[in-house]
Amino acid sequence: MTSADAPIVPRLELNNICKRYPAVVANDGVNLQVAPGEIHAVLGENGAGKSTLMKIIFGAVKPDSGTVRWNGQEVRVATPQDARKLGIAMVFQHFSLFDTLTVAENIALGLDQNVNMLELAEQIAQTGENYGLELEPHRHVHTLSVGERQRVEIVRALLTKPQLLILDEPTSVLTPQAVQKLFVTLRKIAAEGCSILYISHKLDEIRELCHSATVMRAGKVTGHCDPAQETAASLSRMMIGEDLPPSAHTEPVTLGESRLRIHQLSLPKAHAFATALEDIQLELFGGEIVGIAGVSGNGQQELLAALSGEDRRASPQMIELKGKPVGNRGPESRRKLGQSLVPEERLGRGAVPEMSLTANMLLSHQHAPFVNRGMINFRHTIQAAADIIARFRVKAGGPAALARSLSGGNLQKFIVGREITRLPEVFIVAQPTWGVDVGAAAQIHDEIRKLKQAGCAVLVISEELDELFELCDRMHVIAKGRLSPSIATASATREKIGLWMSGLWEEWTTAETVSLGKTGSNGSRKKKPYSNERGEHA
Amino acid sequence: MLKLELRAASSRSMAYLSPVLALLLTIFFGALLFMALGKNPWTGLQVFLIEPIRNKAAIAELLLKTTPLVLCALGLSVCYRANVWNIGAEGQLIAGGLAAGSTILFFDTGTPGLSGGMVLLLATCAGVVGGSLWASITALLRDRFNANEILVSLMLTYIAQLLLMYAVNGPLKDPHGMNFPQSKVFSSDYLLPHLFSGSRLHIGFIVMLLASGLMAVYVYRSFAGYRLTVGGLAPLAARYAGFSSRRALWTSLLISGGFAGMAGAFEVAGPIGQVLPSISPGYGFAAIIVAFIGRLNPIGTIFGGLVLSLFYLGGEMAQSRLGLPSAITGLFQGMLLFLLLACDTLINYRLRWQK
Amino acid sequence: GQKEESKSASASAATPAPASSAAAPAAAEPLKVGFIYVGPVGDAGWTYAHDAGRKAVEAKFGDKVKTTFVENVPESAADAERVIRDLANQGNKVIFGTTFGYMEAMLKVAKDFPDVKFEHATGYKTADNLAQYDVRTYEGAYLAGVAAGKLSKSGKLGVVGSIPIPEVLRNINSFTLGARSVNPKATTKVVWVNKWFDPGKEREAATTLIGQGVDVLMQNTDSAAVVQTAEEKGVYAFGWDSDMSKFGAKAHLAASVIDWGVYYTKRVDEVLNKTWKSETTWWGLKENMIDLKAFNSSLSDEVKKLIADKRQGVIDGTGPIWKGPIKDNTGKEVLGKDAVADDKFLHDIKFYVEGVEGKVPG
Amino acid sequence: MENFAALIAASINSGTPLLIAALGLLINERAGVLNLGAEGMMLVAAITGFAVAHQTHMPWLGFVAGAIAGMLMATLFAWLALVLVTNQVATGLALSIFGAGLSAFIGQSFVGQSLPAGRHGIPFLSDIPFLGKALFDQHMAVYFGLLLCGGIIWFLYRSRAGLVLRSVGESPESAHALGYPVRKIRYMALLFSGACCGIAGAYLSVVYTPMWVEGLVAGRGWIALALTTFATWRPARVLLGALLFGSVTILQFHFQAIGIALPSEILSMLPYLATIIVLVLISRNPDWIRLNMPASLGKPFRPGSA
Ligand SMILES: Nc1ncnc2c1ncn2[C@@H]1O[C@H](COP(=O)(O)OP(=O)(O)OP(=O)(O)O)[C@@H](O)[C@H]1O
Ligand SMILES: Nc1ncnc2c1ncn2[C@@H]1O[C@H](COP(=O)(O)OP(=O)(O)OP(=O)(O)O)[C@@H](O)[C@H]1O
Ligand SMILES: [Mg+2]
Ligand SMILES: [Mg+2]
Repeated sequence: MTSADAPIVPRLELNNICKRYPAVVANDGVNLQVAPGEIHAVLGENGAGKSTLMKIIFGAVKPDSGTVRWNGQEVRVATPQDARKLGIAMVFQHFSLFDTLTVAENIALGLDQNVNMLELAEQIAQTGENYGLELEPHRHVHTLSVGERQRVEIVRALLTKPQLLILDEPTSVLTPQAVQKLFVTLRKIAAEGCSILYISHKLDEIRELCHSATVMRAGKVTGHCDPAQETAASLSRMMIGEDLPPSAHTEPVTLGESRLRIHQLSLPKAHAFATALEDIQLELFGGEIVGIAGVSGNGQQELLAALSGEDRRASPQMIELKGKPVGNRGPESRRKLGQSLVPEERLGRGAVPEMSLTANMLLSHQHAPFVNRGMINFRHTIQAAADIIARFRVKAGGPAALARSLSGGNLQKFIVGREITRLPEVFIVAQPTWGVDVGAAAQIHDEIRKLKQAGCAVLVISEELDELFELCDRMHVIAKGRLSPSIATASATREKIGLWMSGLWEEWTTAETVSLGKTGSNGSRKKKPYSNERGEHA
Repeated sequence: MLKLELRAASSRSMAYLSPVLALLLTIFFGALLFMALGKNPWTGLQVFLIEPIRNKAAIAELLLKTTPLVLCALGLSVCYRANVWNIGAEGQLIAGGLAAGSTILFFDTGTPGLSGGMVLLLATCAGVVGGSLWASITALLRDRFNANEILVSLMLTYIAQLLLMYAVNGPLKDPHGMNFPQSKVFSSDYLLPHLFSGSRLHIGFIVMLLASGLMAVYVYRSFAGYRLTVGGLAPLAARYAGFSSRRALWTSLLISGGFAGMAGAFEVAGPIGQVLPSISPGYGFAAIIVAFIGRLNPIGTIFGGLVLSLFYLGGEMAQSRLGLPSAITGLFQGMLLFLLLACDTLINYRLRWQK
Repeated sequence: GQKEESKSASASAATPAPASSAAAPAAAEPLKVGFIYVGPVGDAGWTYAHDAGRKAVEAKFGDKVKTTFVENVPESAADAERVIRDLANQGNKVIFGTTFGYMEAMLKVAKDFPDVKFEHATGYKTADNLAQYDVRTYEGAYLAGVAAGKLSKSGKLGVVGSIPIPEVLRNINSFTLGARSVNPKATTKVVWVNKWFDPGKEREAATTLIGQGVDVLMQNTDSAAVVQTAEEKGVYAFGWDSDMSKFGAKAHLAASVIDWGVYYTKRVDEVLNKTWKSETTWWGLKENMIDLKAFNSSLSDEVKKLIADKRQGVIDGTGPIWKGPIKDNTGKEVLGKDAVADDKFLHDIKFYVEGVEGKVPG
Repeated sequence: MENFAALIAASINSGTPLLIAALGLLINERAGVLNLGAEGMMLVAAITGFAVAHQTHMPWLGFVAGAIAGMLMATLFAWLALVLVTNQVATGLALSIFGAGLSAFIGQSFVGQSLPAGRHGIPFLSDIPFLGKALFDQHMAVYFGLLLCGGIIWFLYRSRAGLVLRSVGESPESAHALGYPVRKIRYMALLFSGACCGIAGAYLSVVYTPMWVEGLVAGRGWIALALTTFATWRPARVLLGALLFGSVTILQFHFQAIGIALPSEILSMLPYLATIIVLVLISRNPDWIRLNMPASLGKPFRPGSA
C-alpha cells in the first residue's frame, strides 16, 4: 500500500462540518482525517456529537455545512446508499437489525444489489471463516445473543467490501473477552488496508487499539493525538475540559440486618423474546452497595421486574423484603415496606414524558399527604417536586415542566431524587448514570453513597464495569438468566468478572468466591444439581 | 418547503386553540362546499349554523341532542385517556336503551306498582348496567384473550343492533301494536320529566351536566383518574408505579359502557318514549369526534357535544330549507375530525419554512 | 308526559316561524304540503313511489300547492318528531308521514298543531287531525302469485322478506295463495334480511333461494337487487312498489306498483275544499292504488287473461283472496270454509299459510 | 349437489371483496402502518366506482375509478399519519367516519340506481358439472383476487422489494439507518392498499350488488382488518379467512332457507360473531401474535427524531 514517506492521500477528510439541532449544536466546525489502513478513534463524552458526525459521513444525516473528501475527491454523501457505493460501511451504536428476519435476510438488506440467498449464505460463511465471525445464516435474529448480533452487523458491513468501516461504540455491549476477540478481527481488517473509525469513550480500549484519535467535546474537536502516547488522565481532560472530580471517599459502614433476600428465584420466559430467570440467589444487607454486572439482555430486565413487583409470577418466598415474603406482591406494597427503585429507562418507565414533574411525583408517592382518600393533594405534591429540583440541582423550568422537556441527565437526577426522598431502606437502581454527564454522574454516585452511609441497602444493576468497581462493596454477575455468587470488589478483577459475564463462574472454586455479610451463606453456596424445579422451564 | 419542527415542550395554548382552528377551517371548507353546490355560502352557513339556534325552542332541541353525545363522549374520553380504543359506544348505547326500555315495560303494566320516579331511576340504572355489561364483553375478551378491542367493540355494535331488532320483533313487541316491530309507548308517568314546558329537553340534560363535572373531578383531581391517564400515556410507567393495566381496561370500559348505556336509557325514556328498532342515529360514533374535540376533557366534551349536535340539526335544516342532501352532516363530522387531527400536530410541532 | 305536551301547544304556536306564512294574505298563498320519507327517493321502491305521488299532486294542482319533502329521516322517534314539527312550523298545512315508524311522533306533533292536517301511512292510531292511510299491497302480491304459479317449472317459489310484520306476512301468504290457486303443489321459501333496503343482503338472499331450486322470486324489500339477481341467474322475479323492469328485461315478469298519487291528490283536494276529515283509508285494486303492471312481453296471453280474471274477481268480490278454508302451514285451520277475511283478520296475520315453508320469526 | 355448488360459488363471491381488501391492508400493515380507515376507503371507492360505471357504462372503468379513489383516500391518510405523524388509530377512525360521510354525500343522487347485471364466468370451464358452477362461474375480479394473493406471496417472500417492505415494518429506525426511504415505502404500501380497498369497494357496488346505497360496505372494511390479524399477516391465510367469512355470510341465508329454527336476527349476527370468535382464538396466544405481527405496527415514525 502506501509507503511511509510518500505523501499520503487521506482516505477520508472532513472539513468544517457543522450540524445544528434545535436545542444543541451537535457538530461545530469539525475537521477530521483518516489515512488508509488506519484505526482512528473518535472519543468524547455522551452527547459530544460523535454519532452525529458518523451519521454525516455515512449519509444518514445531512450536515448544515462543510465538505467531505474521499480519497482526495470532494464528494456529496446524501444517502447511506451513496456511502456504500463509495466503500463506506457502518455498524451503528444501536443495532440496526430486524428481529424477525433471518441473519441472511438482515445481511441482504445491507447490500445494495439483489443477491441470491444461497450465494449470500456462502459469502457469509466465507467472511466468517476469514475473520473469525461465525454465523448461521438461517437463524432468526431474535434468537441470537448480543455478541452474535454484533457479528451480524460486522459481517454485513464487511460484505460491502468497505474501504472505511465505522464502528459506533461497538464494545458497550460486549464482555471484556469478547472485546479482545473483536480487536483481533479489527486489526486484521485494518491490516488489509481498510480504514476504521472507532467511536468510544472508553479510554483503555482506545489506547490499546487505535493508531490515532480525535477528541470531541460539545460538538467541537478539542484535539488530535496518538492515544498510545497519552494517559487516561490527559485524554479525559481533553474530553471533559477539566480534571475528573475526585470521587468522594466514604467511611466503612457496619452492615445492618438482611433487607432483601432473593431465594431460588426462577421464572420462565414471559414472552418469546424474553430471558428466563433461573435459580437466582442473592442477599442484601443494610449499609452496603451490591452490584450486578452483566451484558444487557441476560436477564437484568426480568430480574428488575421481579424485584419491582411488576412481574408477580414469583412465589411469595422467592423474594423477601425485610423478612416479609413479597414475591407475588405489587410495586406499591413493596414501596410500603421501604423499597425504592429507579428503572433503567427514564422516559416512559421512570417518568411519563407528557406529564409534569409534579404529576410524575405521584408515580412513587401514592400515600398521604400526597394522596388523601383517593384525592390528589396538588399543593403538597408541587412543593415536594420543587424541593427535589432544588436539592438535586435539576435544571428544569419548575415543577410544571413536562418530563420530556428535561435532558437525560436532569431527568435522571429528578427520578433518583424522587426515589431517595422516600427515605428507602432498600434502594434498587438500574444504570444509574447511563448517558449522564460526568458532573451529574458524580452527584448521583454521591447520593447513592450517602444512602449507604444512612444504613440503606443498595443494589446497583449496571453494564458499566467501571461504575460498579467504583461504587460497590461486592458484586454479582448475571448471565443467561443465572446469577453468579457474589464476590467482594476488592478481590475481583475485570478479567474475572469478564469471564463470569459469559456465564463461566462454575469453574472458579468456592475458595475464591468470597463470603460476605454476616451469614456468608449465599456466596459459597454451590449450584444445586438440576432439581425438579427446572421442569417449569421446559 | 413547509417543515415540521418538534417543539421543546408541547404548546398548551395550541392544545385549546386547535379545536377552534379546526372548527373554523371546517366552516371555511363548508362554505366552499356550499358554493360548489351552487348555494350562497352565507345563506348556507346561516342555515347550517345559525338556524338551529334561532330561538329558545331550537336551542332546547340542540341541548336535547347534545345530551347523549356528551354522555357517550364522557365515557369514551376516559377510555382514550387509558389508551383503550373503545369505538363501540353505539352498541353500548343500544344495550343500555334496551335494558332501560325493558325495565320500564316490565313496570308499565297499567296496574299500580312502583312510582314513576322510582321506575325511571331503576330504568336508568338498568341502562347503565346494560351498557356496562355490553362493554364488559369487550373488556373480558381483551383481558382474557388479548383480542383487539377496536374490532371487538365495533362488531358488538352490529350485534347489539341486531339484538335490539330481535327484541322489538319478539319479547318487547307491543301486543296491541299490529305486530309492528316496536314496543308499546310508555305511559306518561314513565317518561323523563321535562325541564320546562314546551320543549322536549328533559332532566337527563341536568344529569349530563352533573356527570361532566363529576368526571372532571375524577380525571383531574382523583388518584384513580391519574392512574388511568398514566396507563394511557406511558403503559410502562404505569407498570412501574404499580397501576394495573387490567384494572384500567376494566374501569375505563365499564365507565364508558355505563355512560353510553345511560345515554341510551335517556333516549328511550326521553324523546323516544318506547323501544324502537333504531334508537340512535349514530350518537356513539359521533361521540368519538366529540371526545377528541373536547380534548378528552369532561368539560370540553360539552362544547364538542354542542358542535356536533349543531351539525346534526344544521344538516336537517340544510335539507329542508335549501334542499341539500342530509349526508352533509356526516361530511362535516368527518372533515372536522380530520382537520382537528391535522391541527393537533401544531401542539407538538411548529411550522417552519425550510429549503 | 302528555300534560307538558298539551301545554307546549301554545308555546310552539307562539314561535315566529309559522306566523310569517299565516300572516300573509291567504288567497295568493299556495297550500304548503310536506312529505317525510324514510329513505332516499332514488330510482325505485317505496320512497320512490311516494315521491311519484307527491309529483302527481304538483302536476294536478300546479301553483295552488307548494310541496316540500325531507328524505332519509330515521324512524327513531327522537329525530322524526323534530323534523315533523319543523315542517309544521314552516307553514305546511298537510303533512304526509310515509312510514310506520313516524306514528308516535306524528301523534305528538298533531296535538300541538290542531290546524295542520297530518296523514300517516301504514299505522293505526288516529286523532282529530291525524288520518291513517295504507294500500292493499297484498292484492298485488296475490296477482304476482298467480303469474308465479303459472310460470314456475319447479313449483318452488321464493320471497326475499324484509321485516316480519303482518303486512309482509300478508303479502307472502297472498302470493302463495295466488300461486296455489293455479298450481296447488307450489311452495314458497322465505329468507328474511331484516332490512327494508339493503341491496347486498337482498342479493345474497336471492342467490341463496335460487341455489335452493327456486325459479320465481318475489320480494318485499325496496331495492331492485332481487330482480337483478334473477336476471343474472336466469330465473323470474317481480318488481315491488314500482316498475323495476329496467333492472331485468328478461327476469321481470311484472311489477306490483303502488300509485300513492290517487290518495294524495284526493286528500289535498279535500284540504283545499276544506272537506278534509280524519279517517282511516285502505285502498287497493279497486281504487287503482295498487296494480300488477309492466308485464313482460314474453308473458302469454293466456296468463295475462288469467291474471285479468283474478283481478276482476278481487275487485268485484266474486273471487276474494282470503276465502276459507285456509290452513296455516302447521295444518291448523285459520279461516273456516267459505268465510271471507275481514280487515281485522288481515291486519292481524301472524302465520304462514299452507305452502309456505318454515316458521314465522319472532 | 347443485345446491352445494351454488353455496360454494356464493361464498367465494362474497369472500372476494374481503380477500382483495385484506390483501391490501396486509401490505400496509407489513410496512408497519395501521390504517383503520379501510371501511371509509371502500365506501368512497364504491360510490366513485359505481358513479363512473353508471355514467360511462363501462364497468371496468368503475374499477379503475374505485382504485384511484381508494388511493386518494390513502393519500389523505398518509399525509396525516406519515407527514404530520398523527396517531394512526385516531386517523384511521377519522378516515372511516369521513369516508362514510363523503360517500353518502357523493352518492345522494345515485341511491337506488343500478347497473345492468351481466353474466360472468370463464367460458367452457364454467360448463364443467359441479366444479364449473362452484368455481368458474364468477366475475373476473374473483380470479384477480386469487392472482393478487399469489403475487403478494411471491412479492413478500421472494422479492427484494418485499424484504425491504418487511424490514420497514419490523424496524423503521433500522431501515432508515440503512438508508431505506421509510416514509416513501410506507406511502407506497398505503397507496397499494388504497387501490386494493378501492377495487374491493368497486367490486361491491359494480358487480356484487350492483347498486349504490348508503353504507353499502356494511362493516366489510372492518372485517377485512380483522382478517389480517386472523391471518397473522400471511397472504395464504388471508385467502382462507376470506373464504371462511364469505361462507359465514352466505350461510346465514342458507340456514334460513333450509329452515333452521333460529331468529333471522340471530343468524344475521353470524359474520360479526365469527369475527369476534376468530379474533379471540388467534389473539389468545400473545407469542404467536408477537412473532408474526410487524413489530412497528401502528407506531409513528419520523425520520431524524431518533
Ligand atoms: N435528531 C436529533 N434531533 C435533535 N437533537 C439531536 C438529534 N440527534 C442528536 N441530537 C443531539 O445532538 C447532540 C449530539 O448527539 P450525538 O448522538 O452525536 O452524541 P454522541 O457523542 O454520539 O453521544 P453518545 O456517547 O451518548 O452516543 C446531543 O445533545 C443530542 O441530544
Ligand atoms: N431530539 C431532540 N429533539 C428536540 N430537543 C431535544 C432532542 N434531544 C434533546 N433535546 C433537548 O435539548 C436539550 C439538551 O438535551 P440533551 O439530551 O442533549 O442534554 P445533554 O447535554 O445530553 O444533557 P445530559 O447530560 O443531562 O443528558 C434538552 O432540553 C432536550 O430537551
Ligand atoms: Mg453516540
Ligand atoms: Mg444526554
